Amino acid sequence: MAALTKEQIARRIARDLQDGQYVNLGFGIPTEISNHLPPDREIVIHVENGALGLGPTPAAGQEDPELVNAGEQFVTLLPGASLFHHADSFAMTRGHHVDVAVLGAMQVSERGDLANWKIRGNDLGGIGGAMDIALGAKSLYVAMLHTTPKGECKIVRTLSYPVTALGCVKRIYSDLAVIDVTAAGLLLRELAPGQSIEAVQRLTEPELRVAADLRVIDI
Amino acid sequence: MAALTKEQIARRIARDLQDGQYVNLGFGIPTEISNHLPPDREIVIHVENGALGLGPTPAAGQEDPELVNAGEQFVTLLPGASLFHHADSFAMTRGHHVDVAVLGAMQVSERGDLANWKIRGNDLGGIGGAMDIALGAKSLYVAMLHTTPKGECKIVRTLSYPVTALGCVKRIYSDLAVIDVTAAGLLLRELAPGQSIEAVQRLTEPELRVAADLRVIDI
Amino acid sequence: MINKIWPSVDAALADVFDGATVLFGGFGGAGEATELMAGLLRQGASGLTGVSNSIGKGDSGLAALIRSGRLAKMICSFPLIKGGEAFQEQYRAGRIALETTPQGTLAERLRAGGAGIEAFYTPTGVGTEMAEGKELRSFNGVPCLLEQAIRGDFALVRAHKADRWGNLVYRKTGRNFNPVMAMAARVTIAEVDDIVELGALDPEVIVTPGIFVQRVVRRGGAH
Amino acid sequence: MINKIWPSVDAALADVFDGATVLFGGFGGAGEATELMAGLLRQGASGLTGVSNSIGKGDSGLAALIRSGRLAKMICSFPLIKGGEAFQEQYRAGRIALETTPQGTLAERLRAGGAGIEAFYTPTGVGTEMAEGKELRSFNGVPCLLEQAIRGDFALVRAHKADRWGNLVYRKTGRNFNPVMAMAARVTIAEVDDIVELGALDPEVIVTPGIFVQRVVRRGGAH
Repeated sequence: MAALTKEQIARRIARDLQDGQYVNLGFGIPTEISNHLPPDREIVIHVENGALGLGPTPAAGQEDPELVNAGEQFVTLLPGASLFHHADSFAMTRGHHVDVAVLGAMQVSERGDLANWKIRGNDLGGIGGAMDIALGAKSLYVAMLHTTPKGECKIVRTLSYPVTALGCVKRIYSDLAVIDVTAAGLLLRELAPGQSIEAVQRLTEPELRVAADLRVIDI
Repeated sequence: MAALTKEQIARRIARDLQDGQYVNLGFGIPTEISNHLPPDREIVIHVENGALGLGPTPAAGQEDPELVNAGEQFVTLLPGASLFHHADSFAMTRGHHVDVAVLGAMQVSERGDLANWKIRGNDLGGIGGAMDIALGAKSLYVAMLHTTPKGECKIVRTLSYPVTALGCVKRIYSDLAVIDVTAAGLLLRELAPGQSIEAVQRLTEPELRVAADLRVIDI
Repeated sequence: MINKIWPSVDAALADVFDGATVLFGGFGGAGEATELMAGLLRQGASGLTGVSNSIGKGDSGLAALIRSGRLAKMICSFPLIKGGEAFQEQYRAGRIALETTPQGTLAERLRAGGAGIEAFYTPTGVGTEMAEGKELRSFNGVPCLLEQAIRGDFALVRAHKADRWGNLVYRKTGRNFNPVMAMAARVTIAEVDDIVELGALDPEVIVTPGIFVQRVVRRGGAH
Repeated sequence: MINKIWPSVDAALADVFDGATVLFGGFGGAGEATELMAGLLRQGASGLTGVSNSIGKGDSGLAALIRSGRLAKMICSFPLIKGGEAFQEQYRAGRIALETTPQGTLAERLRAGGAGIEAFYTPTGVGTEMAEGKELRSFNGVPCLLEQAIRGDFALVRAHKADRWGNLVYRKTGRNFNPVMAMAARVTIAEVDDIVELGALDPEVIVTPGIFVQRVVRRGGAH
């Protein structure tokens, strides 16, 4: 009944990225995706701090302090990469040029509302580029553990955490399932190996519809 | 009683441009200014179609069809020049980064309103960048003949031609005089050789005040 | 593998549809996608809205498209230029609509369209004909007009070099409106002097990143 | 002759006044004007409004300025970061005001300030805390917030190379906010790795034209 590891979530998402897509990856599990991109596809990674075409993590000793991603990790550039300033970079996200963004989440609602920037009741929170990216990506995917460490539902009817953006999430990839956000509500498309519809529904506040072709996630 | 030639107007204006200023030159007499810049000063010429640091007109045979000014004339670049796109170029003008713009005029009012883009009653007119430049330059100078070919006043109480921008003109250089637009009205500062205060006033609709240090233009 | 290089102008333009909004780069003869404009004339789409700094000169390029009655509307800053008779004839005959917009506002409206900014307040045009029908509002004592974003279905841009990811660099004042038009269109088609290997363009000097470019054709190639 | 090269950090910062708005470039340690920030600490101006992506880390740079009580207000997108205790202490003690703004909106507000655009409508932040007190208005069915331009009295930017006209090029993701901050400030001071001869920078690759830069200091030079 093991849930997916974070790495397995990242691998699962990577498989859905298509040749030629421009993709922005948020902190946490999303960052991990870049290590699992299908080798037969060219996927162009965008970082909001000003680059397109990120390559693999640099070898030890090859790090350049002036070449980092949005999580301040050292990165490299692929042939074909380009560099630009912040206003141009956010023109790419806000202007709907980025095909897919994958972000972490504290909560996702059944309408696809996203909360991922601030703890409830906290006076401070780092919004960064999340609002711009969530709203601007043509498709927004969420990568997250299905529940909080305390077992609380993160997929909810209505957000109780501060909103990042409304109606923006298209698909949720968790350690238990792959769920689409549709106009008719949440649609369970895939289950982690050993998981049941009932088990996932118990950990999901809104009611799940089940896809006719429900599958087990191939890991 | 000879008025200044257009070239003499251009020379007179060139003398007022200071070392280190960023200057945009409109069509007509203003364009001519670039041929009379004081050799001991570095004046950086901006063209709204995307360059800073224009040099002299290219020698015959050295023209580059992809290096033109806003009047579609061939130009050259000086060491230190830079190239940029239209949105950045107009950020320079609208954002008050250009120190001086010199434009031609059909009419200037005593409040410094400018008309220079469209004939009265005409259905079509080419506005181009004139509105952005007139409003954005830190100092806007007008270079023009004092009257129309028919002898009508071009310096008027109130514009009868379509407005380019309101309250923007700081100084008028004509073939007869140099006149400042001040909060207290028009101030006659210099006369062309052989011109009298009375002669210039007759060809100027609003009342002129006369500077205490009224001088003859040194040509 | 990403390959945005298209084999011919005609293939790259095949899906331009009647009624499309088309952005035309170029200023004063520099940076004009002349082969794409000639291709659009062959292609035949009509009822187009054109966005360009001017309305074209003589009897080629944009002027030829206008003379052929293919444009229903122009948005531009110079509707009246020497050599612009093609437009003037159509306009005076009531066959083409016109929206004149100051040049800096035109560039900014295109950039806004590309950047997902829906509208903005600019001081340019206050107190002029350009203010007619537009909201006037002051910020920090500066009276401004509300101007809205422009987006295109297609942009026909001219650049100097491209790679197969669609990264572009320009030449001199040929840059002009091309980068903001590339941002503002759903399908940007770039006509370039040279196509270089991926990686041959220094990431630091790319002016238009490939994310803004969907198709590239080489000048002097097949129709 | 134009010569924007200043002999020392301290000379270049001498006129920063109490209550000034200062724009600080940099993102994630890349492209930060560390020597200028250290100079500003020596210089002593207080009551500053700082504009930056984050609030600085540890005990140098912006964090040191904040810890020393020199900033009255921060406008930023990341007020809560690991290592950001200096800001958090001042904030919780009520000694510094905070305006949190989404990162893309921050960049756009700075660009608007530099471009003479007084305000703009963006979809970012609709339905969130960021919308509080802001005008909500729809364009073409897209709900947007009205956001206003940010301008600085000074910008402290970091670049790779400069010439005596103030033209700048950057290195990799060290570019980040620096070009838009250079546009948005009345006095932009650039801290650079190298100063090159006029003409050594290709006009095609200059990212920040010198018109946006008033002073240049070389890293590793005199205080």
